[in-house]
Amino acid sequence: MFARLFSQNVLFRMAVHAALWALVLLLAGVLLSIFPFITWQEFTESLRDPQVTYSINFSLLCVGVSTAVSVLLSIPAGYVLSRYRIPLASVVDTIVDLPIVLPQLIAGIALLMFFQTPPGVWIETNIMEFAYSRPGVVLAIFFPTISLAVRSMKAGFDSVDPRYEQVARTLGCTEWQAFRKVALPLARNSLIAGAVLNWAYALGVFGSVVMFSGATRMKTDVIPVAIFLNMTTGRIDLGLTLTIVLLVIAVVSLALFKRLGGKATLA
Amino acid sequence: MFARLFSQNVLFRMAVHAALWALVLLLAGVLLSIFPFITWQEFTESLRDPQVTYSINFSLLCVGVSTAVSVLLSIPAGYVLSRYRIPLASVVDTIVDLPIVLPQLIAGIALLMFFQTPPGVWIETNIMEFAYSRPGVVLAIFFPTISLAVRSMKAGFDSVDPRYEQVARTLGCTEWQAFRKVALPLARNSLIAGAVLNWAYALGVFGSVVMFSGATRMKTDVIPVAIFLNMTTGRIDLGLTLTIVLLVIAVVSLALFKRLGGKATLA
Amino acid sequence: MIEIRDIHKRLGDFSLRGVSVAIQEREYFVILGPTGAGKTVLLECIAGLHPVDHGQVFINGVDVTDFPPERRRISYVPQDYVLFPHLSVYENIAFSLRLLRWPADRIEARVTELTDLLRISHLLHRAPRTLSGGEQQRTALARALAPQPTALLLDEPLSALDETTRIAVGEELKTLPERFGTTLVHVCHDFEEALRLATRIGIIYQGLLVQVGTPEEVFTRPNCRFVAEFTRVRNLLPVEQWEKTAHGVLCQIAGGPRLLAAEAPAWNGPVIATIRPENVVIKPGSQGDASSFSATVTDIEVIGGAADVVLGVGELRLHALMTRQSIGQAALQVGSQVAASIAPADVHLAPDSFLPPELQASEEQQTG
Amino acid sequence: MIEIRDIHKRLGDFSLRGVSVAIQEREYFVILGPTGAGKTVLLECIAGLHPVDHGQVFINGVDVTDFPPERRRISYVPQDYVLFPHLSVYENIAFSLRLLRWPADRIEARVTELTDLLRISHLLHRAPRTLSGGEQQRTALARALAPQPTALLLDEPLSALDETTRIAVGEELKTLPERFGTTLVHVCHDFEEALRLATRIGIIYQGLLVQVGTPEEVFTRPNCRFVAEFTRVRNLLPVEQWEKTAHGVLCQIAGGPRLLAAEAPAWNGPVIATIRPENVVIKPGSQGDASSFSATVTDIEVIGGAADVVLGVGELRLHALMTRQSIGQAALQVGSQVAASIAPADVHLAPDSFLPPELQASEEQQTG
Repeated sequence: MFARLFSQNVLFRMAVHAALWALVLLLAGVLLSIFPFITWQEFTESLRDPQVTYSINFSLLCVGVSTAVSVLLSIPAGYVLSRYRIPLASVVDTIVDLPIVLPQLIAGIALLMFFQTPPGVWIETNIMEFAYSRPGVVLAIFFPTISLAVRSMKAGFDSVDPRYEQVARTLGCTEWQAFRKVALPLARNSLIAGAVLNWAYALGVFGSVVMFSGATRMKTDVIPVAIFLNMTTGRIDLGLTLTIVLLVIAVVSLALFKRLGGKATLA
Repeated sequence: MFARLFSQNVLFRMAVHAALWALVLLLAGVLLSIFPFITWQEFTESLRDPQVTYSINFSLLCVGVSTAVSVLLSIPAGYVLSRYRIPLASVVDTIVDLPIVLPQLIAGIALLMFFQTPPGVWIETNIMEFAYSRPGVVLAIFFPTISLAVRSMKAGFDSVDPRYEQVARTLGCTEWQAFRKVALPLARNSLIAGAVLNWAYALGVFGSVVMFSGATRMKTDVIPVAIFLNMTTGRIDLGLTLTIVLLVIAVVSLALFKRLGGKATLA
Repeated sequence: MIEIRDIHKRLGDFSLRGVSVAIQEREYFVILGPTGAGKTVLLECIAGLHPVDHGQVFINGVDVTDFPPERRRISYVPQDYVLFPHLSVYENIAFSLRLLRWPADRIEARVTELTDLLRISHLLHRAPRTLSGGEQQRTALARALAPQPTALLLDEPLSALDETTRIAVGEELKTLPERFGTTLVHVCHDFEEALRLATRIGIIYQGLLVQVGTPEEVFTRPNCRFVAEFTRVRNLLPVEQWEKTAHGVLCQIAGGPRLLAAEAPAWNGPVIATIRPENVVIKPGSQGDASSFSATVTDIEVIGGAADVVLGVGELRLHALMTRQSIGQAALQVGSQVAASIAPADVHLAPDSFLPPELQASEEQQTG
Repeated sequence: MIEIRDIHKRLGDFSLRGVSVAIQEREYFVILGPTGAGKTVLLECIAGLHPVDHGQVFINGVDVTDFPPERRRISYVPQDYVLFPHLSVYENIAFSLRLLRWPADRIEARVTELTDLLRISHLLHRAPRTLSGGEQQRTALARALAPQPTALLLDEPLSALDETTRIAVGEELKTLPERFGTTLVHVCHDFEEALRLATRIGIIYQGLLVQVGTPEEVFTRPNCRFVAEFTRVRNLLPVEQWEKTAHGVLCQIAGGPRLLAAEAPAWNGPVIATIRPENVVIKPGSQGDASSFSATVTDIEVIGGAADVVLGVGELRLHALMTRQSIGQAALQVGSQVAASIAPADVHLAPDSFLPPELQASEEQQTG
């Protein structure tokens, strides 16, 4: 009887752990199966291919700009969501989070349509062309990634007890001073983690770029677009090289995010 | 002097709120610009188009199967992550979360490559064909969406104080009974929310399906693939109709997720 | 001086319902009440951390109701101190002075002065998380005192400390108003702590300020049943009728003896006599003088060095507190006949209502 | 009977370091100690919620060290009760009986019996979140008692209740061992609560079980400085030397008088005399009998009904606890000359070490 009860607990633990480990092995196994199909020599040679270097450089540029704008916007937006009561909070919350759930494709289509509305047309004629042009890639990357940035910045500020700022207020800080001298330094690591995550996530944006900027070689081909073009035109070595670059960046960034104590809560 | 200090606080609040509201208006404005480009009549007519109905039905089927498998796997996996100490926890955590950050394209390529390794080939010849075939679509959807499911199920169990289960144990429950009679009913709403979110997110998977299953009309065209095919071949009304369907589903599901008190924490 | 007038504030489950009180300069004022009474909300309203729903706050005669906290010159020390973890002890204390743009040498002089007085000058370069509870407390006090605030608000300052440190820190707090020329407002839920430290006590319950007075007043002359129970007056005896006589106020206790009280009640309704157990004097034997009445010991419960002796007087049960020693000397045991007496000054007549009659009305309005 | 032998367990910041104790059937055993001493960890090890790092747990003679909690027949009531929010009061109480597959009528009978005894039968269909603190407590007790456990483990059962309910629930807890034939293990940090309820007390500090004994023993005969301070013995007087005489043990207090103690210390090293302030007897005037010594009142601090009278005897400071009344009768004031005496039975000789010498060794090993 003791043995039966004992083994019931062991069986349960084995069953639930099996589910997790099956998942981990499946994910790891599938992702690792990329590596046998390219040699180190092919990999290093491909990295010197002008199309590959163009897409890497262009990606870093677009993603850099998009991440910078995202961070500048998401720090104050995340702070508001973490600290203040806002009207229509649940509607705002849903709109801000929408791009996480929304297919990137739809973000691209929505951008495309926006630049055919009167305000969009005005912008394209008077300021800058976006659709199917290089500056548009930044927009196409920004749009689906901003939510994750806001969520991780909000989580960063959530991790700082607001009473630090309250005490700072009684010691003479205005709201801005309390933000700059207390909230910001205390949330620093989480905010850096959020920026890193946003950057890595932005590097992988595909659907909205394809839709809004098109997949034109040596023009709008950020890394994922270049992967798509190379894989579908049979340049498997170039495609796999870029795939591995993205995979490594994703793993390292995610690990860094976790190491910095970053958090992003969709709730 | 009073006025100056007072207005400093007001200015700060205005500045940070402006960032949030700019973001909200930008997102809402861009997403809403889809609607002027299709009339109600075009919309209802397009919904009767056989390509559209095929892609909706096929999507519901594939996403249904994928979500069911995800839920069955992610509930025990989320429970383990929430309740037990596991070896290599940080590695496991990073692997499980990887598909959230990883471009979907890469998930598709990894699947493609996997079915060219010996175990993959064995499965394709002896069990079922996956690459470029309908069953593969389920895999292509499952792979990038499982992380969010695990995260939301883990968050669901995290919201249940483990002491409920501890008390249940002292009252005679085995671990399985404590899970079934206490943890599961207490986490119920969060778990349903997680399933809803997973379902909505799965409906939008594009990159990995395109890569792993190809974009073949009336075969592997789940809704996002059908949108892509229609938009690029000039069937704008069909494309926008499906876009609106996905957009509405995403909004409703996200709102439901929040209403049910769901949570998904990447940390 | 801090004066608050008719403050109303709802905040989550807690609310204040018309609190008015004036706290004098250099006073050690303790706000005392059970958990959930709204004590912390009151502090935070004084500090300006929440806008009030209704009412006014005056500091030194200036209406600061609409002032943000940084304009009020009132320092707040939360229960767990909330030292800035990213700053050293020195920088924590200098925080407000840097905001005031004091020159570096003046800041250093002030920090040195404060840390010497509070005996933490050896900790200046430590990180707050490495300090003990008592050291954190003193650092938080130094930080709060640095800008020479009008008042210091302390939220349960002793409750996070262990038993031994608590008494020492309490003694130190007591000296702050005099040493630093500051007013202290201290929130706590422990009656004995309040007695030990306060110059005046305000008792708060469910958002209402029930009684304000010196420790002596609150302790010996509760103004309602709630205060009497909260301050552990164990004998609340219903008075059937009372009349003024030459010797004092003669009260007929329902089902019990007649007692003489020193003062007549200030109110017209039903009255109870509140008598602290330590003021019930017991002599063995049934023979007493005119002012005593005879009683039977029905129970003796020894708790530590003291004992709760329960007397039966007719249908009445009366609690007397005695030291173990004096029980032994008097050879008391259950069933002993004794003569009990209570000095008129120790018999206080309070309204027979849970809250003071004037608050009871607003209470019923609220819930009814 | 619950017996634990040399339990070691590290859990986060808390640890147990070789705890052994035997708790008898139907005992009301209180585990007393300051916050962070490891009290809850000890309870959870008895309940089987954590595997121990080393040592054994026996229940009624059976070694249950490797048993999962569901096999131990020990019920656990956490500090905040942890009632199942998705079940009614009835279903909470019936929870364990359904697991045992009792027939519905037997379950109903048992629930009725328990809820009648605990006076909550009117609450059966309520949801736990709608109950008051005291009602939740009683529901948690009924749920824990339902399967007739060998023992009930209560973690700080009174600390979430307000002052008034606390005393009533305490009185009720005290009767549980007899009424339900169960052993009670109650964890708390409040010395007076332990005194009031326990048949035996185990004092725990930093994971070490420092002293075990009846309330009387722990109260009057602390085995080290820590226990003496924790139980608020205020006079810990270093003994220079002592010798047995015909009348008892004659002790020379360092810088103070000679005192007579009833019992010789059981240990050979340096010794302190521990004297509770309520046992210091003061008579006005400098003339005393042979057993008294003369002293000067140096301070009187009135706290509520009692006062701490500080006596100066040479360089020594001695605290005496008196009621206000007796201070008045004796007309004591600062500077008064008095004769103080302490009965030999009230002078206890304890080792002059922070923890008992046998534990101090392991303590130093640990930290050294």
